[in-house]
Amino acid sequence: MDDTCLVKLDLFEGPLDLLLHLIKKNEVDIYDIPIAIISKQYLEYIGLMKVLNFEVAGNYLVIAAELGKIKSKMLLPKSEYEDEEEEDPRDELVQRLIEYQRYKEAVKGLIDNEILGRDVFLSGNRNGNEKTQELELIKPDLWSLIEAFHSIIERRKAELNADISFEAESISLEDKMAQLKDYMVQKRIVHFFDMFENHYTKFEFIITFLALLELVKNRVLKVLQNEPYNYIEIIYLGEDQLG
Amino acid sequence: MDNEYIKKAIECIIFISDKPVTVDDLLHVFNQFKRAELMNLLSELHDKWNEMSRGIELVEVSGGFQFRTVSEFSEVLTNYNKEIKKFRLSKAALEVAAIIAYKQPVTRVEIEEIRGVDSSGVLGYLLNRRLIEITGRKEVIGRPFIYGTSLDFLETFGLRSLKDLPDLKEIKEFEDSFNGFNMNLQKL
Amino acid sequence: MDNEYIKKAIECIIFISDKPVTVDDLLHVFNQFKRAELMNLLSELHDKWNEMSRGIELVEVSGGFQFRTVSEFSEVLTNYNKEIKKFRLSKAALEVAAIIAYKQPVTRVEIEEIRGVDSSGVLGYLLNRRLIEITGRKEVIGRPFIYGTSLDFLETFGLRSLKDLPDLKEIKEFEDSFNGFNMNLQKL
Repeated sequence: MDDTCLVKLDLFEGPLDLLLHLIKKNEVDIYDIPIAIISKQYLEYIGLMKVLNFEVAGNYLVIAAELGKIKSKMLLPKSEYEDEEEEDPRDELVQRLIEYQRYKEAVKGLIDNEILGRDVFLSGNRNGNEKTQELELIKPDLWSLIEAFHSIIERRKAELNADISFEAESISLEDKMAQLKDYMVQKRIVHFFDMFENHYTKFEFIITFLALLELVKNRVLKVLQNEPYNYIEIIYLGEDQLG
Repeated sequence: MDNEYIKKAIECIIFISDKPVTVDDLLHVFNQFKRAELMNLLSELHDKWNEMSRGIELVEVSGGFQFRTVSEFSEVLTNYNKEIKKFRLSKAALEVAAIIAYKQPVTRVEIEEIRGVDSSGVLGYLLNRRLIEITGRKEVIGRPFIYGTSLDFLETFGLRSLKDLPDLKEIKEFEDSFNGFNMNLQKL
Repeated sequence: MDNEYIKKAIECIIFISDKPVTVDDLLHVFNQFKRAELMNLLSELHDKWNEMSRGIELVEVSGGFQFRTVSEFSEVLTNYNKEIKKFRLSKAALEVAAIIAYKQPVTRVEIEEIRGVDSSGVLGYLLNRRLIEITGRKEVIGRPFIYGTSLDFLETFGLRSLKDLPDLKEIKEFEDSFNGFNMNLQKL
């Protein structure tokens, strides 16, 4: 395959688009597709996509399987009942390709029009200049409602996250150490993961972990793991030995 | 108020409006007129602007009237203002828009059957661009959304109504049309 | 390029600009012209529009040229804008309408908890527009009003019934088109 194939690979809109490209490239009749040739080339393209680490979407494989099925059907001997109209195994695929091509044609018709923003332009001061985005008035339709709902969710999500981290950051390492010590005076021994049970934010995780390290350094607590991969236990040793 | 005055007032309304102005829009402010009278005035105004043949023209689009620059100046304008809001739609978005335009009302699954690929991202994009709308639900299992084109679609593609869409081409015309498809896309 | 063509091109540039267009602006695109020549063309264009005497005029303002509506039509335009606004909604109004649609019956306090901002003004506005209704009182302390959507709401948003509202799962399906908007732009 030549270089132009490489460039074009990601330009295909899907398996049908790729098939239409192959039919065009080989200059074959869409009503009499040489399935063997086309499916061979089709599989080559898919192979190339894989080599280039393109994610080959499932729908490419569906059509590949379809091509294989058609190919094998066409190898079967013709039915003996000649009077009955024999159905060409390619028919269904051809119909799909033709239908798809019709819409690709329709695109061509659409973009031949005078397009706003490409060929023709609107007045720059249609809305006056004083209007800001916030005051923009929107034509109500279902999508505007979906958008509004989504924007509330997004805004609230951001606000709630901000609230949580603000509260969490108000606790200092010293306070956290005192808290943890009180906790351990009561519990004496805990599993490492239990210490983090109620901590939701990343900041709380980190501050708790730092407090633990400080208390271990000061020999208030001891970290114990009897065997590799076993539970890590935190043990209370007693009052601050250094202080 | 004589008709010339009203016509100029209509001009002003069309000029400041961010969407094509319809007869219905005008009826709200000129309620002393009958619909037919306003339509006549609009048609006279349209003729007048054609006859003046300026760089700006009065165009009938999306069921209403709008002032637009004449297309022969598009290059000058894009040169003048590089930041001008340019029309940009991908091949995928154009395909989905075309399918919806011709087959509406149509569901996502129906669109994907034609294209052979997942199209949900493109649908979201076109909804955001307001080129398509959710027009209801189909009464089948799962009650999926059905989609149709919007007034903005007509405005963007310079159509007065969906009737202006060219007929879908017959199959025998395919051979010529195969070529040149990619070329046209480059233009966008 | 003859002068008439250039004048029309200038018209287009002035038309699409959101600020008055100066001779200096024009010199950037029409660099084959001398400043004095462009000033002449602008002056001719100005005369031409004066002579045509339309509803839109070409005015010289703050060192440049701009199209404006003739001042005698300001009242018509104010009326028109008022009418048009009746058919549109602000972002805040859409948010409150969305919450009521999904959570009805719902009280003001509940709406404000969800939105995180005072919503009493917007509620009054939506009641006035008849998009929502007071459907009763909640049997808690203070017996606050509860709100629900009206028939006008369904009509305005193109719904046949509240069952046609997209559920959260369906909204989530469009997530990519909200968040990854810029990313998608590249891809599409």
